[in-house]
Order: sequence, then structure tokens, then C-alpha cells
Amino acid sequence: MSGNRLKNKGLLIDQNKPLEFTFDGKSYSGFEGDTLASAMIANGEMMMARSFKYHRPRGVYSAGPEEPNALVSLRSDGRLEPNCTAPTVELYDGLDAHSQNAWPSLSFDVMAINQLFSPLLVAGFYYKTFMGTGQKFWHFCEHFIRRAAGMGKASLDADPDRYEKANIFADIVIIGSGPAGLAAAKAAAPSGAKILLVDESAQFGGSLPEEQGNIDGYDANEWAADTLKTLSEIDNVTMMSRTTVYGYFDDNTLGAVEKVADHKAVPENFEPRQRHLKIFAKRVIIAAGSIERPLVFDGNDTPGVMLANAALRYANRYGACVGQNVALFTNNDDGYTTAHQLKALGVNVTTMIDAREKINHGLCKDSSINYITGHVVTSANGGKSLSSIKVAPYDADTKSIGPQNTINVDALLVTGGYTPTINLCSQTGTPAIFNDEIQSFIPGRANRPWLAAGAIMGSFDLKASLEDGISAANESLEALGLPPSNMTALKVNGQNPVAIPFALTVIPSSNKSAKKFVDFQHDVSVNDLNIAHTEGFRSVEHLKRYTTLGMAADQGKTSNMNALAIMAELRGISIPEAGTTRFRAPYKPVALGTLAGRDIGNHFSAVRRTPMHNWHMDHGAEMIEAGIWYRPRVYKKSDETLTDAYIREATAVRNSVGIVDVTSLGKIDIQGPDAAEFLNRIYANAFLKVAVGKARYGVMLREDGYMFDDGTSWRLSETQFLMTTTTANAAPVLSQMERLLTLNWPDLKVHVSSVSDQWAGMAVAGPKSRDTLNKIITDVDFSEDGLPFMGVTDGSIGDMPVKVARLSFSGERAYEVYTPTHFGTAVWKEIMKAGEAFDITPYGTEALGTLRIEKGHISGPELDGRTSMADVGLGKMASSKKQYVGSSLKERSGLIDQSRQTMVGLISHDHKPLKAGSHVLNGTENIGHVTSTTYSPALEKFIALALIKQGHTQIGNTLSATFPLKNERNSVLVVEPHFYDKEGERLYV
Amino acid sequence: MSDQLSIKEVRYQSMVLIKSWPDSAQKTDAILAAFLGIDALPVVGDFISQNDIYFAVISPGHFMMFSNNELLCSEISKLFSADIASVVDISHSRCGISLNGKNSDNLLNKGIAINLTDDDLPGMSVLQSSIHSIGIIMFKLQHDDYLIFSYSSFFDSFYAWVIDSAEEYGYALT
Amino acid sequence: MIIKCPHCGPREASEYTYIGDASIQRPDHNDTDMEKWSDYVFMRENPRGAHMEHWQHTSGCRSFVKVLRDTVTHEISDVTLEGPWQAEDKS
Amino acid sequence: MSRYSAFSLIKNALSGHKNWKRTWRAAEPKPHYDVIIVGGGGHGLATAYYLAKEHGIRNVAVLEKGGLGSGNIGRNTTIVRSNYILPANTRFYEHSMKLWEGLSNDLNYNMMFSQRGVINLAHTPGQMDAFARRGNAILLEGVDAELLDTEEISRRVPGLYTGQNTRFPIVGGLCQPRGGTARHDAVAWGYARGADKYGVDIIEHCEVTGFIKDGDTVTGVKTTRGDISAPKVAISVAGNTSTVMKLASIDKMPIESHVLQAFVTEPLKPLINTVVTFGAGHLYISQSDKGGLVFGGDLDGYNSYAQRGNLPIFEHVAAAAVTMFPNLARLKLLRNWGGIMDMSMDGSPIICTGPLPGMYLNAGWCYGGFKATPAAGWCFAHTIANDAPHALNADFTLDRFYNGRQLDERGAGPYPAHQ
Repeated sequence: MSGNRLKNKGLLIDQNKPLEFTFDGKSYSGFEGDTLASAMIANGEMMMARSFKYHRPRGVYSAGPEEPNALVSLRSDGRLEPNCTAPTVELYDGLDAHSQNAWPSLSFDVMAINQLFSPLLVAGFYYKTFMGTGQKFWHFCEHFIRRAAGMGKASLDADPDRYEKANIFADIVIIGSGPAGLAAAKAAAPSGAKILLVDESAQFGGSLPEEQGNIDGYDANEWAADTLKTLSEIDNVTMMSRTTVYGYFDDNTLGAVEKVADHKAVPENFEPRQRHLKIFAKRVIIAAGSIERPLVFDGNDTPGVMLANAALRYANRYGACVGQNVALFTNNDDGYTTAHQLKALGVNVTTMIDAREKINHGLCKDSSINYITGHVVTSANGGKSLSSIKVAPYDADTKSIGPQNTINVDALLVTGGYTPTINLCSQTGTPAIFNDEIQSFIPGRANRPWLAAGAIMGSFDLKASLEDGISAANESLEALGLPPSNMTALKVNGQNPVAIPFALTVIPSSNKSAKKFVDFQHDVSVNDLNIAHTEGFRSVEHLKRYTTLGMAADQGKTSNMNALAIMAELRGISIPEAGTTRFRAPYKPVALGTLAGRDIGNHFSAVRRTPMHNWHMDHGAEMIEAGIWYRPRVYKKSDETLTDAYIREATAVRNSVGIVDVTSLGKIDIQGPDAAEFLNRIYANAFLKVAVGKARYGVMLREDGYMFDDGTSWRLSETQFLMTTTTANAAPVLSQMERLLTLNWPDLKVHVSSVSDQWAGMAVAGPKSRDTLNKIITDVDFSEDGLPFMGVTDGSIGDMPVKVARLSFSGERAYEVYTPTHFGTAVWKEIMKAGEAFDITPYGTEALGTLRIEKGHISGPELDGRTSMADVGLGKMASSKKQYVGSSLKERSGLIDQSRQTMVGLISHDHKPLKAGSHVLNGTENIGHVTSTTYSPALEKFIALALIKQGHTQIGNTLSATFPLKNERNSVLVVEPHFYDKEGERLYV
Repeated sequence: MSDQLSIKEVRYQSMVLIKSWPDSAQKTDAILAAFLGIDALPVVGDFISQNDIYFAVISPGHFMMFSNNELLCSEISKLFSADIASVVDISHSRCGISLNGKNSDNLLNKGIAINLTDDDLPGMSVLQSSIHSIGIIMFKLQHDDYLIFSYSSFFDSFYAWVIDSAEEYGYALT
Repeated sequence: MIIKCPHCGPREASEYTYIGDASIQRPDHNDTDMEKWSDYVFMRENPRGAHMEHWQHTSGCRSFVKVLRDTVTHEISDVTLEGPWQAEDKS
Repeated sequence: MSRYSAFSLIKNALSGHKNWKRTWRAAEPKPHYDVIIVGGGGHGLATAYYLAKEHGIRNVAVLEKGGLGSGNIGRNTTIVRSNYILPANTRFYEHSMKLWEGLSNDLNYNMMFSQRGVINLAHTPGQMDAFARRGNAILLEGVDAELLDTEEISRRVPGLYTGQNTRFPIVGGLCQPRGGTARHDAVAWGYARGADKYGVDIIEHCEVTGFIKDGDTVTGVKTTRGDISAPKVAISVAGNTSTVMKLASIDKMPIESHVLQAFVTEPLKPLINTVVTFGAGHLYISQSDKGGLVFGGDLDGYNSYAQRGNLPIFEHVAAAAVTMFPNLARLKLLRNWGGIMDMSMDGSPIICTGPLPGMYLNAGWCYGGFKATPAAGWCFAHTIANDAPHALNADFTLDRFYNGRQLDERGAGPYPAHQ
């Protein structure tokens, strides 16, 4: 096998700009403009990979993304990228590529032994064996199967590159820039509509460079260059190459990937490697062209066997010659054009084999080529590289072959016709239609605002493609209410003949253990289709799943049509009757990094910070997430453990005074004449008669009667409340209130608005809390009459306005001080200064937990969405004199069943800490779980809250709290969940 | 508009929401028009800016004003009785940036799926949306010239997103 | 999917919160019939085809819209504003 | 019916695999059966198998409107686990796990059930407490569970980012060692072959278009291949439950059908050797034996029968995957598909007699349908055979919503779109 570089050929390469690259460590050279595939072919290296299951040698088969065989790994470390199709890898200086799925080397691969076992490794073999007696045998076998399977290796290092995202808007998106796409763009551009023309390859023009015909007097390639130049000067036209539309989603939203820097060694500064485009299109024209179809014969996967049009592109665009002695096997006229073009480019085509008996002999116009008609290639031989083919006469009626003779060739080009690339059209849900002439499916009539144009519609000749493009443009303009283009049909002559294929499914062969591949990448042979058929997997869906045909990285681009034809033949029905499966996004594999963009790592989702965040960080706070807020958990001194810290903080509150940041609580402004009535309908307890200047603790139920949220609402005036909610439920509470007001109670005149970010909030708690605030809030009367328990008043610290509410979550005398957000840190510092005399201590969520557990107040762990008010001891708060959200379903038998779990307190007997998530056993019966635990400085014991079956009946009993995960067990005394200062005297100390 | 993408933090002394009801819409509109000294309020999705007061119509009966005049909120709340409209002081709940210059549209379109070209979103338009799941309100003054506010607690995350998105184009912090 | 908000114009569905079936009728606030409430809270027609549903434009103007959408093709054929305000016809 | 084994493979290889039998007979519908099962997915086929095997009822027809196994059984992320928190769910899914452990041999069809462990990651102390509650609850039910710290996790899951420099650092996790994955197609075809072996008729391309009733009692079905009568008609059609029940003039169900997308990457050499779920981004990921990384995340969040979803979930799931495994950014998504989840109003299933006499219902499977297949078939068969639920599915009633006995596994309330 000796490929070489054709002297001064290759439209895309620059022969005086050499590039160095390595493949499996061996160094080669190519030119600027080469792809990895074209450079390897030019260096005479055809074999580049080992196949998935049988580890058969494989070479380059195509010249585009449909490549089933030549999959390689690129780069290394964090940039290692497996399973890259060699024909789409643009060469750059220093490119480092290596083969996959072969050990120890590509040429000597131990796993090639699978070919010996190939009679066993047929479709579905793994369903019939490896079962052994128990699970162990499968686990043992699976270890090896996973190593043999898979193609490339993934890196364990993080990918260093950046990925960006963009939302783009266009009136008409044209996918594909071949004859149809360019004609459509040229026709639509003058209308002023916003046109976006995208093409997946690095160059625009599609199949035009190989087109023989000329357009309006220009040679096809010149016409393309001229059209592209004109389009680039029209500002309502945007053109993007290296951009693949991979997905067609609802409402004409397209997902696409722009390869920004893949053709460079590394991206430049801040340049993304790839950019994900979400394109919002009013109209779409899909001019995605078609893919040449393989032929199915023994050894058709031998390196050196390649699609004919691909070989032509390698010669014409890259000056890469696939072989010295080339044969071409065709079932349509287009094969002849390709052969003669290759000869003209200097490729030594010696033999043409045409399966058709009767052909128009005008095609055989090169005396140096040996034209053999009515014959088929029955086998390609040579193992790692093609050395000869067997040819035999073919009787189409009996589908049988005559005597074979051998022809020595080093390259065999095959063309079985063209398959329209209908992936995107199929994704929209429009059923495909079978076109008998081209023996392939084409897009059905669009059910959405898109049209298909060109080869994708089966119009394979240049003139039809151009006309398709113009009419698609006009229909799109009309749909947009714009005048049609005045572009007349283009004069075309001398175009390539149309590829009308002669139906050829499986080519017979005399070799009993013939290997005829239908899906190269998943090693699915004709034999596998037969087995699937025999075992009843006959529908197209079953055939695909049983043989894994079309489920590899190329998603059946070159295999689907042949498989459907063979299957229909096995079932004795037509291809349209057999039908086809629906294509799924993506059309081509898409990097996860591209879909993720920059929303990863630290930026995975936004963070909410309180105004005092920096103060906390400067004072040794360890932060913790609450919803998506960050809150201080503890302020650890240098030598303290977490437990030491929270005990110190909680004790300070009990004995003197502490301050905690409560900004993260949800805050909702409720205004309007019916504000009180509204609260009375959504809270379970009464709210109509709350006095102005007073706060009230309220409980909200879900519509199904379970607890939803709790918090205090402060009446600021007759017609205004400030409601607080738990951190996690702020958004759902606001949304439920808006739903009720808009959809169910439009008669209530109430407005609700989020003011969570308007107020910084801090609780000052402890016996010295009043003395602390008294010093700096001089315009508030802190006496019992001036500011009674649950009272709310306005004041100021210096010129900073504050609201002061006498509330207590800790059970101590306490005040919540709210100030507009930007005054937060200043007010916090003033309070800290005022509290110095009383050794004021900042405390975090741990100490807050200790204090509220000692008081038996509920929080998140007790509000797990399955508890009723009665379960947590709040049953009596629910008003019986009014209806409220959830009031009816709260009475369902399951919610008032005596055997429900209710909240109790637990005291650990033997001074061992209790763990949240422990379960409480009554004997051996699991009667509930521990929700919140802490060390209680007030009781000097480890205590907890728990939800246990008929909790109130267990008061006074000793049970055991177990933590089987760490096989620990504590004996605990069950008590009322209100451990400390039951009468609430501390509030008035 | 300068060809350099520039980003500047901005803060206004007062910001206020005004919400009326259908039966008090006429009255509210009239009071606001009088206060602003104009004969008719802008339509939904538009805003006006005159003598340092920005006035925007978010949706029917839902208005937003901001200004560096500290007393704006108290002045406005004196204009309305409780049954006509509600006035909510949100002066501290929003932090903003001014984003202008070349590539402003491209930067925003990294996070917003809304057509920002002039014919789809003319100058003096206001819209609410979200970037990186952060709620924002955006005022388009003219082509490539925006005022964008996020909620205060989200501002660090929002600002980091804007800067990271600007890296590719190069930017100036003014 | 794109929902055309009467106030804000066409916006991606991810700007909205899906509320659900709009054909169910919430019982009167003072109704205490548990059966009726259970029907309202739990039972759905869940049609395969045309479905009348509520969405809230949570990231936008926070208004509620009633959307007629086909649950097989996701095609949206009608969007109307809910609540006391009627959308200005921005011609 | 030949037994499958390495020996049978070799024997058939010698004769060019010509004389394998059909995996299940292409049965023609008979006018009458003892039991009709509507729905030829995993659950329907398993029910038929256990009706024959456990209860000796073989005169059974499984009616499938499309090709066998073309519904959710072929559209899931193949995860098997039983570490549920509510006792009713834990016991049911553990029974399923035990059936899974013997299923390949029982059906003589390799399920490729790989008990490689399921690790749920936690990012806050609060989440660790919730995992402790779940882990302890299932240990007390005799099910396996382990708490893992971050080091142990990073040892078992190479490539996973376990540092602090991220939005949701990992603080630990809960593991069910016996959890893992199985080959979804093998489950459908294995049960089909098993049921067929007992004489059950599996009838494809036979859509039920109506019910035959005597008063309120269901006595048979109208289908695209003629009427078929039976004293017992069992419904097991997953996402299409509401549509089929309307044919029996039951217009409302406590179910919303939602699309749940699943994703697979290109095939790779061994990279992820266990199932991992990411608490903060609701993502679950594992690697199939063919080498593709199989993963999924949230529902799209609106009623849908489209069996395909939209871009926001692509982007969110990819962002969660790359945040968990920064080395996945360069690996390529190969294929996306969607199932129709019959989301019940409390996240737990429905397996019961009724709602009409002569009718039996298996539905409401939310995310758990695949892992439940064996036990769902087993319990549904018991319910049909005995006209009464087994203890394992006694709580999975249809009327639990009316009497306040919801089994709210996630505590999210009656809001399927946000579960």
C-alpha cells in the first residue's frame, strides 16, 4: 500500500507550509489545510484503528463526520479527547494523535484474538452466557468485558479549556452551504431578512468543489467562491463555518456547536475551545446534503476499502492519493464520473466494476480503465491493508454469483448511492418518506416552520439542488411576509449524472466464514442480522437494540439504510413497510463541556450573601449553606472544636448577650385593604385582629393539609404587614400567595412583593440584650409597656433607621433588629460596640440550633413535608373558627390517626452525644427517628428532638436511640420537647 | 457609544415599586403623571428618564421608579392612600451595573435568550428576566447601553458572571 | 419551549414556573367538603393532546398565564393572561 | 425451549446459528383468556411471568400496542437500588432487589445485573443527617447501607472532584453496596421468553381501543386486532395510564405524565465503576458495560407524552456532570432520549385491585419503574391471582390520597413537576 502526495494538487492545502505531527509516537509531516486523515493517506498510512468487538484492523473509510472506522485520541492530560473522527481533525503543527482500543500496539493487538472467537461473539451472545450460579460469575466476567469494550480512554485530569454560550436570533437559518444552501442564501439575502448560514466543516461549499458542471458560465467551484464573497459583504447575512446544528428542539430552537479553537494546538487567551449556540429561528432551511452508501461484501472493512466520493475529495482537496492501483465498484452512473475525475487528478484507477448488466456505454470513456459490467466484488482481501479483490459475474434475478477471479489492487473505492442526512428533520417528529428511486428515506412534509432543500430531498443533480434552494428561500420569505427573491433559475450544464442506485443488498460469497459488515463501528455483520431475525427481533426497533446496529458514535450514518434494506429482504416486505426509527439529538456527538459552558465548579449556581458576609469572614466564621445563602455556622476561636465553639456561643446567649445574622429569612411585603383577610386565609392561626405594631407567629399549611412553612408576620399598619418565612421556602411561599391572589381570590385587594434583599436582619438575644440596644437606639422605649413581647417599633441608630421587633427563637429576652441592607454592617458593628460591656458574642446556626432545641421550637428537620401541625405539638394553634389553606384536607383520617409520629424530647442517659438520623427503638420496633440534636449547656446534657409513634404516650419512658450505620446505641429518656424555661420567664428577665 | 466594553457599578439612593388595582388604575396613572409632569404614562415595557428620575412600567398597574433623590420614596408614598396603590421601598434591595460599549449585546446574550437588537428591543425599554438563574431588571437606554440591577444578595455572583463573560472581549472597569 | 408572555413577549419556558392543570376548579374558600378538596388537589385529567395549563412568569413580570399546549408535540396554540388585569394590546 | 449457556452458544455456532428458536412466539390473539395484561413493558411481562410461575395461571395474554419493550423499559438509566426511606417503599424495593439477585438464573437470560454500589453524595451537614436517617432506617429493615467520608468516596470514584474549590463541596455520602445497574433490554426480553415458556401469549401491535363492560364490571377489551374477553383485565401501561383509564370512562387519576430525559456518551474504557448521584444538581451517572456513561437528572417539569425533552435539561445535566467530574468536559454526548414518567401525586406507586370490578391497576412509578420491575410483576401477579394485595403492596392504594395516607417519599407534596 503506498499512497502519496499528488504534485501541486489539493485545493485546500498549501504545499509550502509543512506541518509536523505524530501518530502513535511516530512523526510525519503534512501541510497546512490537511486533515489528520488526508495527511495519513498522503503518508501511505491507511490503517489507523482496531474495531470495537473483533479488534479487526480498520482504515479511513470516509472524508467527513460519518467516519465509522478511523477513530483516534487527540492531545493528552486534561485535553485528551477520545473517539475523534480522523477526517474532521484539522491538522496543526505539533498535533499528537494516537490509536485506540489496541494493546500493546496498533499493528499487534492481543485482542485481535477475538476474531478467532467471532463465531461465538455474535449478536446478543452476552444474553445467553456468563450466568454461572449466582452474581459472582457475572461480576468476574464483567471485569474483562468492560476492558475489551469501550473505544478510547478518558483522562482523569480536569479539562483546562473554557467553553462559552450564546443565544442567537435569525429570521432564516440555513443549515449546509452546498449548492442548495448557497442558492437559498443568495436568493434570500437581498430581502433584508436576518440570514444565518452555518456549515459543519471548516470550508463553505459542500459538494461543489467536486461538481463538474458550471453555473451561469462559472465553474461550480468559482461560482461558490463568488457567491460566498457576495454574501460576506451583505450585513444582514452572517456566515459561520465549523458550526454544527446538532439538535432541533421545540419552537424552532436549534442547538449548535461552534468549534472555535479545535484547529489550534491550544486556544488563545480567554478564547473558548468551543461555543454552544442556542439559535432562535423564525424559519429554517435544512440543506444538509447526503452521505455516500457503502456496499456489503466479504472483507468490506479491510483498510484500503473506502467510499468513492471520499477518495475523490482526498485527491481534489488535499492532493492525497489512496493507492497506486485503484479499483472502483459501483451500482450507479456517478461512480464513473468519480473514476474519471480521479484519473484526471493523477490517481491510477485501473478497474471499474459495475453490478449492472446493461449500462449506457458512453460512460466507459477512458481506454486505460478496464470496465467490467454485470459483476460484483465478492471479497476484499489483505488483512491490515488491501492487496487484492475477488470479482464475479452477478445474476440479479437469482442473486447468485458465477466463478470468481482475483485482481490485485491496493485500493477499492465503493459507491452504493447516496443517503439523505435526514437526522435533524426526523428530530422534529416529521415522519420520513421512502424515495424508491434513490432507495432511501427523505424528509416528509414539514409539520413546523422548516423546509429541506437539495440532496437531502433526493435531488442529487446540481440543477435540481440549486432550484430547491431558491424555492425554499422564496417559501421562507413569503412565510415571513417578505417579497420573494427576483433571482431567476441558474443556467447549469455539464453537471454530474444523477446517482440512481441499482438495488444491491448483500453480495453473495463463496467464503463460508465471510465477514460482511453493515455497521462498521459496532462490528455488526450480515450474520448478526440473520441471527436477530431468526430469534424474532424483526421490527426495526428490535433489530437495532439486539444487534446494537446504529448505536455507535456515528449513529448509523453509513449503516442504517443498508440494514433496513437487508432486514426488509429477510422479512419479505418493502423497506417503507419495515419503516425506520426516529432520529434523536444530537446529530453529531457534543462535548459535555460545551453543553455545560461556564456554569461549572464554583459557578455551578449563584450564591446569596448577607450584607455582613465580609464581617463574618473577618471574624473567623465557618460558613454553611442555607438554601443558596451562605450563613455563619460557628465563629471558631483558634483552638476550639466545632462543639466547643457552639457551646461557648449558646452559653453566652443564655448568660449575657449574643448576636446572629438572620438576613437569609424570606421577607415579603404585604399591602392592601384586604391584607389582614388574606393572611387570615393562608395562616392556620387567626390573623384578622393582630394589632398594629405587633408581630405574630404563624403556621402555613400546604393545600393537602401538611405543614408548609412557619414564621412571624409583623403588622406595620392597618393595611401593611412584613411577613418572614424560612430561608428555604421564601420563593415557594411567595409564588403560592401570588397564585391564590391571581387565580383564586381576585376579589381581594392585596399586593405581595419580595423585600428579602431590602432588609439586613440580626437577632440580639440574651438577658443583656435590652441593655445593649438601649445604649444606641435612644429613640425607642424598651420598657415592658414601650416594647412588649411580640411588639414592633421603628427607631434609629445615629442616622440609620432600624425596625426593632421583640421576638425570641432562643427563649431569652431578644430583639430582632432590621435595617436597610446597606446599613447592615454599620448597625451590626454599633451593636457589637454597645455590647462590649456585656461581652457580646456573635453566634452561628449551630448555637441557634442549640437554643431553639432547648426550647422545643421546630425548624427544617421537623418540617420535612410529611408532618402535620399536631405532630409537632402545634395542633392547638390551628383556628377552629375559620377556613384556611389546607384546613379541610388536614382533617383526613390519615392526618388525625392516633398512631402518627409526634414530636418529643430525648435526653441521653449516659452523656454520650446523640446523632441526628438515629432511630428510636421501643424494644426492637423502630418507632421513629431523631430530627435535631445538640449538647444543652442549660441542662448540661446531650438532648434531641425526635418524631416517634404516639410520642406523648412515651413521655417518661427510657428507650434506645440507635445509629446502625456506626453500630452505636444510646439509652434515652423521653420528655416533653420543651426542655428549658417552660413558663417562658426568661423572656422578661 | 465608545467602542470599548465598559462596566461600572452604580447605586441609586432610592428605588420604589408602585402597584395599583384595576379599579384604581386611572387614579394612580393620573397621580403619577402629575408627579412626573407628563400628560400620559409610557406603555408597558417602556421607561422615561427626566431630571434624575427613572420611571418604568413593568406591567399594567406595576411601576418602578429610581433616582438619586433620597426623599423620592417618602414623597411617592404620601401620594397614595392604601386603597389606591401600594408603595414598596426597595431602595436597598437592588445593586446595579452600567454596561455599555461594543459587545454589550453579545455579553448579555451569553445569559439571556432575548433578542436585544434595536428593532426587537428599542432604546428606553425595560425588561425583567434572569441571568445564570439570578433575577435581573434591565433598562436599555440605547444600542449597547444598559443599566442592569440584580437583587443585592446575588450581586457578587452576578458581577462575577458579568466580568467572566467580558474576558473574551476585553473590558474597562470605569 | 417558548411561551409568549402578554406583557414581556416571547420567553423561554425556563423563565416560567409550571403550575399545572388549569381546568381544575379550586373549591370556594369556605367549602369544607374533603372529597371535593381531594379531587382538586390530587386528581388530574392528564390528557395526551390538548392541555389547558397555568404557568407563572416568575423570572419576568410574575403574572400568570393560561396556556393551551399539546402534550405530545409541545405546540402552544394559545396564551392568555390570568387575573384582574388585561394585557395592553401593544400593536 | 433450549436453555441458554456457553455450551448452547458453541453448539449453535457450529451450525452457523441457524436453529436458534424465536425468543417469544408471535402469538395470534385468542378470543378469551383468564387474564389480560394491557402493556408489554417490563412490568406487564414480569406480571405474566409470575402469574404463570407463582400462581399457575397460564392462560394469559400480554397486549402491547407497539413492539415489545418499546416504552419506558428501553428509556431509563438502568439503576437498581432499594435504599428508600419510607418503610413501605423500602420493603417493596428490597423484595425487588432480592428478585434481581436471582433473576438471570431464574429466567436463564443474562440481566447483566452488576451490583457495583450506588453512592449518593451529600454537600451539607443537613444532607448528611438526612442520609443518616435513611441509612439507619434501611439497615433496620435488613437492607445494606454505609456512610462514606469524602476520602473513601474519592478512592472509589476516580475523577470525582472532592476538593473545596467548588460551589457544593462533597462532605460525604450514603452508599448501598448491593445497588447497581442492569441491562434494560435483557429484562424485557428475559421476562418475555420466560412467560412465553409457560404458554403466555405475547401479542404485539395490538392496541387496546376500548373496554367491554357488563354494567360497571370490566369483562374484556376492544383492540386493533379484535375483541378479547377475560374476567380479569390488568393495566400496566406506565406513562399512558390516564389515557387507557379514560377508555374505561375513568376520567381523572392522581397522576401527571412527565418527560424524563436520559443521556449516554460515546463508549469509553472503564472510567466510572459505581453509580454516583449528585445531591446538589439532581444528577445520577454510571457507565454501561459497552462503555458509554449513562446519566439523567430532573424532569423537564411540564406534562408531556413527547418522549423527548428540551435544551435546558441538556445544559443543566451537563453542568452537574462536569462539576462532579471535571475530566468529563471533553467527552461527547452521543444520544438523548426520553421516557413518559407516570408521576403520582406523592412519588410512590399504585398497585391495587380496581378501580372498577374486574380491573387491576399498576401505575404511578415516577423515577422508580425500572428498579421495581421484578417486585412490581410479583406483587401485581399476587394481587390479580388473589383479588387482594400482598402485604408488600398493601399501602400502594389508589384511595390513599383521599384518606390522608400519602407515601410522600420526598416530602415535596402534591407537586410532581417539582419532585
